[in-house]
Amino acid sequence: MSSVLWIPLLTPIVVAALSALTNWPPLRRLAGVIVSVIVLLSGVTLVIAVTQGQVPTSAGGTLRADALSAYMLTVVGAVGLVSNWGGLKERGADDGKNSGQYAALISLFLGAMSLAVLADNLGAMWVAIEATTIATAFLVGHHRTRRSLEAAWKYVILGSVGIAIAFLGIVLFYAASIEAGTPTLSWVELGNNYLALDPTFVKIAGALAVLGFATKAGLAPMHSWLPDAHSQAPAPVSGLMSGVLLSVALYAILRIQSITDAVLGVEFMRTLLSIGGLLSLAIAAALLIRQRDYKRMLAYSSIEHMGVMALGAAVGPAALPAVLLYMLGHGLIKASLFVIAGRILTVEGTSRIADVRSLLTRRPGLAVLWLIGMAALLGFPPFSIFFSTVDIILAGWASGMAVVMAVALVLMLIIFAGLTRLTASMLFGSAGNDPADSIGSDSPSTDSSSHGPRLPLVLAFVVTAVIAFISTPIGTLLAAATAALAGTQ
Amino acid sequence: MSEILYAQLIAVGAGALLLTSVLMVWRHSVLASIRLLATQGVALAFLVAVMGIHEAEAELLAVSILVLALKGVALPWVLARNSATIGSTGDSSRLNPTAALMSVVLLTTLAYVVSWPLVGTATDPAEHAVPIGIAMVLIGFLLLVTRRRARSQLIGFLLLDNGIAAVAFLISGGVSVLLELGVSLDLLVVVVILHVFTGRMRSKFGQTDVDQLRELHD
Amino acid sequence: MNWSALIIAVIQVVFFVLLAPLLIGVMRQVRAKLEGRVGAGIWQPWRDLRKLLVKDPVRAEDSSWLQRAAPVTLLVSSLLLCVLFPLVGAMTVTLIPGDLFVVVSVLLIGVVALALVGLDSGTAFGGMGSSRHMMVAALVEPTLLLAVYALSIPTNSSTLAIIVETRLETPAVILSPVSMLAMVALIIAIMAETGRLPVDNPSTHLEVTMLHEAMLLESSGRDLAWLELGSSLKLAALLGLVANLLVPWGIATTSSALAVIIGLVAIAVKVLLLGGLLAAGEVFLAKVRLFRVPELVAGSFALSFLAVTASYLIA
Amino acid sequence: MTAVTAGLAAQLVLALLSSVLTFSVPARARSRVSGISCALISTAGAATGALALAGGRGSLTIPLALPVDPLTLSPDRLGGLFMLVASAVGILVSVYGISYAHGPSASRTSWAALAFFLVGMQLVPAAADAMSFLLMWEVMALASTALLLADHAHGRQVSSATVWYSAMSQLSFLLLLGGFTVLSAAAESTSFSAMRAVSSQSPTASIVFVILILGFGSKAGLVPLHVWLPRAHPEAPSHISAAMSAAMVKMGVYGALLVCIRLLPDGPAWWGVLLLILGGISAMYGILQAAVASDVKKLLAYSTTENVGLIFLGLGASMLLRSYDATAAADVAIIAALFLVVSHAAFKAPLFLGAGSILHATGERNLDRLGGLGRRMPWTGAAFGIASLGAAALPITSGFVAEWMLLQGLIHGARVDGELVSLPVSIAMPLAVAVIALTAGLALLTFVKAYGIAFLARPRSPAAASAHEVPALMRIAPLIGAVAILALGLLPGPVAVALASAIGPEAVMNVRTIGLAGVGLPSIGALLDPVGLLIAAALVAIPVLTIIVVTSKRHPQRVAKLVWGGGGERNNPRMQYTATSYAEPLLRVFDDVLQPSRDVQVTHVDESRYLVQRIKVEQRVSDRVETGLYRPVLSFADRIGVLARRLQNGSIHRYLGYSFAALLVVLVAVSL
Repeated sequence: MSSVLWIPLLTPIVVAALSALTNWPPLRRLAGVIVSVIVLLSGVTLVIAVTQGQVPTSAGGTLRADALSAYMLTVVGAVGLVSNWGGLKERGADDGKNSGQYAALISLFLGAMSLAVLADNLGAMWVAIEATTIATAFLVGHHRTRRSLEAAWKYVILGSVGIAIAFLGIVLFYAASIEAGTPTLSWVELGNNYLALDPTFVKIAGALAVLGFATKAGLAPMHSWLPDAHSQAPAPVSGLMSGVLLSVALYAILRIQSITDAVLGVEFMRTLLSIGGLLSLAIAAALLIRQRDYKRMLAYSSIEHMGVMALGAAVGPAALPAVLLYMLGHGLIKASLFVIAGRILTVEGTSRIADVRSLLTRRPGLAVLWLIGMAALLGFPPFSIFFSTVDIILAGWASGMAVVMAVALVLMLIIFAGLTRLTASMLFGSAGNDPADSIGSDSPSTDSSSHGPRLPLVLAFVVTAVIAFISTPIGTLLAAATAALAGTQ
Repeated sequence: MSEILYAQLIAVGAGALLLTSVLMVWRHSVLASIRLLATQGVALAFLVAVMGIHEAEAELLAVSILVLALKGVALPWVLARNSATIGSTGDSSRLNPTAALMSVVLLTTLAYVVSWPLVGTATDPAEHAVPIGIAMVLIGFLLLVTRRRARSQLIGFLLLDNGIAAVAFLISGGVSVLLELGVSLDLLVVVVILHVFTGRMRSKFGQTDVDQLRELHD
Repeated sequence: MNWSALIIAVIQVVFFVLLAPLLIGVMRQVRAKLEGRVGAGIWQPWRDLRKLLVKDPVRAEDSSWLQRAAPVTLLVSSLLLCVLFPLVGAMTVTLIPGDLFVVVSVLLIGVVALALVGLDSGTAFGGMGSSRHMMVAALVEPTLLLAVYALSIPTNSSTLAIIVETRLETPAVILSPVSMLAMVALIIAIMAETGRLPVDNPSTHLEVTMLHEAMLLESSGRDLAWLELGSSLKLAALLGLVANLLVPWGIATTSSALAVIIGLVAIAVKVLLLGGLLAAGEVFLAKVRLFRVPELVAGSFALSFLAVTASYLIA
Repeated sequence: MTAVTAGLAAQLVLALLSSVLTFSVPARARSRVSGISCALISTAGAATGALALAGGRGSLTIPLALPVDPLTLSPDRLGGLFMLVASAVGILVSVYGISYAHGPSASRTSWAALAFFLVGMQLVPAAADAMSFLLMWEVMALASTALLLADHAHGRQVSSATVWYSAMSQLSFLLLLGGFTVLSAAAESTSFSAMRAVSSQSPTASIVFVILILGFGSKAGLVPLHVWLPRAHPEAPSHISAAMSAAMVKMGVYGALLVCIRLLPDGPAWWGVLLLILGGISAMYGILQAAVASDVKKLLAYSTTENVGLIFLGLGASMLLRSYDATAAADVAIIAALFLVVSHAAFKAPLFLGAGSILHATGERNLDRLGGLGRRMPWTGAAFGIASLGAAALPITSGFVAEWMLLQGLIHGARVDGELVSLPVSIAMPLAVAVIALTAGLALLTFVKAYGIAFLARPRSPAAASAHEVPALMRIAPLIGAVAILALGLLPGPVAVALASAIGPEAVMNVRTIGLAGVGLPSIGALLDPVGLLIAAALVAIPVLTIIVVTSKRHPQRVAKLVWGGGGERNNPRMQYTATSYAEPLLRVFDDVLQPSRDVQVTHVDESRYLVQRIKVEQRVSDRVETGLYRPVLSFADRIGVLARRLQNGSIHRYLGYSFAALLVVLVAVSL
């Protein structure tokens, strides 16, 4: 079973190599999909293994798949599948010389994320997450326009600086473990109480590490790279980054938290994460009120959702199942929305909200999908984000974070209003009464094609809609994952 | 070697690190900064070597050679390569030199304050040098925030990274070699990527003033 | 089922149908005399009714069935008032006691019917009258209900017959400041409801100032007859109620023939006297401007509100 | 597996089935199929509700993937009542929709949304724990939003109406979430039964109460949270407006009842006072706005605010009285409030459906351009007329009974067997009575206006002149409603008893059936038998009618083009009084409250400025709560939004600065 651990790590490398070297178009087109499918499958196998009570490990314990890792791997695979499959037609346009590069990088990207969630070693996890930065750097700059270049530059600088800080934190963790007598970077070891770590070390280490990973998780005030990168990257890449990369970084934070909680108690990390979460919500709220670009709108909504998840993490074990479910729900929905946004961009030729009017009458095929996605994103049932949010709020209040949650509710209202207003101005109204399309405004041509595969999006929506009602095995899996984080596994 | 000498050497190396960092803030010429960076790399390698000899660890010596190769030679070379061709050597800071140096002082003191609880009670002279590493991190960050040219931002980033490496070595005798390798590789790749972007930027924008990157905003 | 109450009710209805036009006649005559005119004599309203009943009603082609239905409704509502009020006798038909809230709403049915007639005529004047009429009715209602409330407090019941009986038994209640306030408020409200001065001038010929009359402009023949009769019945019944609340003596509490006859005489005298007084008073009043009416209503509302609270605090 | 459980399950299954059907059948058959299946959903709901109201028990639990209590649906009697009300409205709406829905409102999405809207509304009162309550609440909100924006392509206002509506319903949702969160934190469980353990006297309870009442108030359309009603109701397709106004708004009322008599019973007196004030203000403000509105659907929307206000007033009075142990009056008041709920559902549905028929026949919502529809659309006219009587609370309709009970409760509240219960009550009760009276009076005017202007007199526009009666189903649905109004109004006894049973066993003591089906309030010695009243009216009417019959033999009615017509020519229909002019005096009287904005433009002839060529008068009545309360907030938020852009001005140095600052702050913080 432990051999399964290697599949999601090696396949990407192989696929990447093949698509970089051999010039075989089908492979280049489908590379992302293939890798995602394999990651997903291995994730599912690991989940099955975990639910049977075993914890596959390999490479001397450096690779380890407990419930949480298995779940995260599945999330990576699922979101990867949605964004790559959904994005197939979107980048049919620029199948040029650098399509091989694209395929290779996206495979490596997925591989790096798989490593990040499978490694039981802060160092390896750090390397993997840094590797995602490297892999996505060129993907963000894929279009080679001024804007994409600018976005890529900001992304790389901010990202690697942040991640460097995280590394400083990890070094301090290592130092602490040396002080305690057993040099190790395995979070399982570090998280165990019998290792008497020096609290002062752990305090600074944890703070720095969280600060660093918060950069990748897009938590304010380290979020600045996010809107630019997400709005400039090709749709599938934006989907992947917004959908899972943020969650993977949050996963890293959760691992760190499990250590600090064991040493310092919950209060320290709770304060840190609450501040980060609320700041993110506030930033998102402030910048969504008068947002002008729908891809940036999605980016800020990602910041908001990461903020809510951070609050959930701050609450602790009581809210962790909700947070994990949130990761999946948000990942799938956000990936689909970015894919749809990409399609709108290709057919409308602009990402300015003001220039996209009455989509629902002109392009029902796209607009309806967009509406469903937004409904899910705004937290309407039956989509799982609704349940996650409600549970986080409930648990948070119960664990004495009343003020934080109250503030969060207010900010959520503002964000909701802002998003609704923007969506309405994009979708509604008759095609006739806007100056944008003067010609043929009397008989607007309605095309109900969705400009790309509809199935992955529908699947994503369906999964998000039903998952919350599946108490077994999902419920048990989430519980097991939480337990794994609490160090009881 | 004797404890005193060891302490002396550590102090020298650490001092060199801090000095180079401060000079980097002072000087505005890109090429000068690159040279300083190379010096710093050498100093770092020297520090590691000293520790290796003191603890008689072959591993650390190997690492020191690696550091020398990477931070002392490879990266500066990559940076320095076509700097001559550009000829753009000067860089205007957003902060006037005096203010910059004052903030350097403040940051260094902060570094000491922060690392006191960690190493204040330690006996190992190496650990006493940890604050310098943290100071380097902060100074590197300062460079990043204030410098306008793409390349000098890169230098700031490298300074920051040297700081982290310094802390790593001083406090824990270096993280495991494998990891060190991975980290260095990552670093190299990042620098290369940024370098490529700098090239593209020049082709697109004509110059590499980061202030020009203002198209994406709300 | 107490038959005596039913009989009394029937008597009341019949008697007031006879009395109402007479009351109008008397009031007009009093007024004429005081203004130094000869007057048409007190039977004139009766003659008018007879004349109207034998005329062909004419309706405009684009008016609706309401032209015929509404007058009947108004009349029926007024007749119901005569059934529910304790006028001649203070017994209650078991299932439909003269509950004051019911009475008020029955009154309002008439109001609405009239307003609809006004609208249905499809003329500017009709609509104008209707609109003003409804506004006054709307503004008066609080006063009306609060006055009712005030009256209901001493007996802890809103059934008219009981209220009147209590006043009959304990006259102190009548003279109590509370009841005085309530009565004044009630009278003002009734003046407004029945379109008397100073709210409306029943004898005006200037359409622009009309409330009540403006709504009748388009009606003719028996429809007009019903409307006139209904309105006068309403006035008579309300005056009768006020009279019995102020001086309940003479009202029949048993169903013996003698008591009933006394009751008839008493109520006739009271109503006619009150009507005379009212007419006399109207000579000295001028119609206030429509937008001064709210002040009047507000005043009466204040009185009735004070009446209620006072009755709690004094009691 | 009791019948109730089966009913609950049936509704969910039917909803899914009907949406599947909607997406599978061809467009021709869609409206028929979907309409019928929606009607079936509501029928199942009605049956379940009736069972639950009769005391039937049963629960449906759905486990979740998260570690929270499983979703539990288990309606009690009160829930059953509201389920019944919502479902009854749902049936009418679905039937009406079969013929009414057209174009966008007959799209697959709309019909599927209707199915979920109905099931959401019907299951909100069934929820037995916070999570499932919120779930159903949001299903309801989402579906109704989807329905509201059905006609976005043509209605100019639809987009903004949608935004307002969804924002306000989200506000309501978040308030509820907050309130239930606090409560469940105190009770350490999300199930309602556990929440009852929380003491109503604790400060927590008061916080929860205020939050929840605001949340439910904004769904119920209480002032100042009513702003979405006058926007959403006019823009939604009429049958949806009917469902929203007659059923969905009631869910807000249900929530308030849930809080006041189930979760936190016997709260402090000021809760009652708060509800009393909220209700009173809403009632008066709502009816004033309704009285001066000339868009018929806007008028109806504001009248909804008025009625909800009255309901809350009754509820508040009941709580106040209960807190002073005037239990008999308290029970009467709350039963009256429930009667208002039922009666409002009964008359508001046909009113909105009637408005829909008018819209269908003339394409007009503006009363000023209607008229004379009574003869062109007799059935619709009859239904609308009866419903208007109900709304104006005139006898023999349900509205009258409700207000009568409420008044009886109030006037007998201040004193219990001769003893004055308390000073506040003795001041509150008269005020409440006055408010109700004024409201009733204005309602009278409003609905005389609505019916009279639309259905009587002469057509004020060609559209109205060429109106035609609507298809059968659209005639039937409102008529059923009208029949219901009369039935409730004539046979209030059994209804009142049923309502009392929904409140609780002790409430049943205070109401009983009298005579044929009249309602009696033994504890305060008052009774009302509408049938008796009707008989009496019939008796006194007989002689009149005979006279008519006799005389009309010899003097038949003559029809003339011109009767008198204010003298002279039969004047132009446009010289008739319009809705605007009808309300004008009122507008002047309440000038200070409504503050209409008038502007008069006089253009003189060139020769002399004493001769006027044209006068243009424009008058607008805007919702002052909106302009005074919401506009400033919105513009402030807008300014923030503009300022916030500077945070992301694109300068990488600034972005690095953020990170640097964060790093420094954290370092300082941990080293302190």
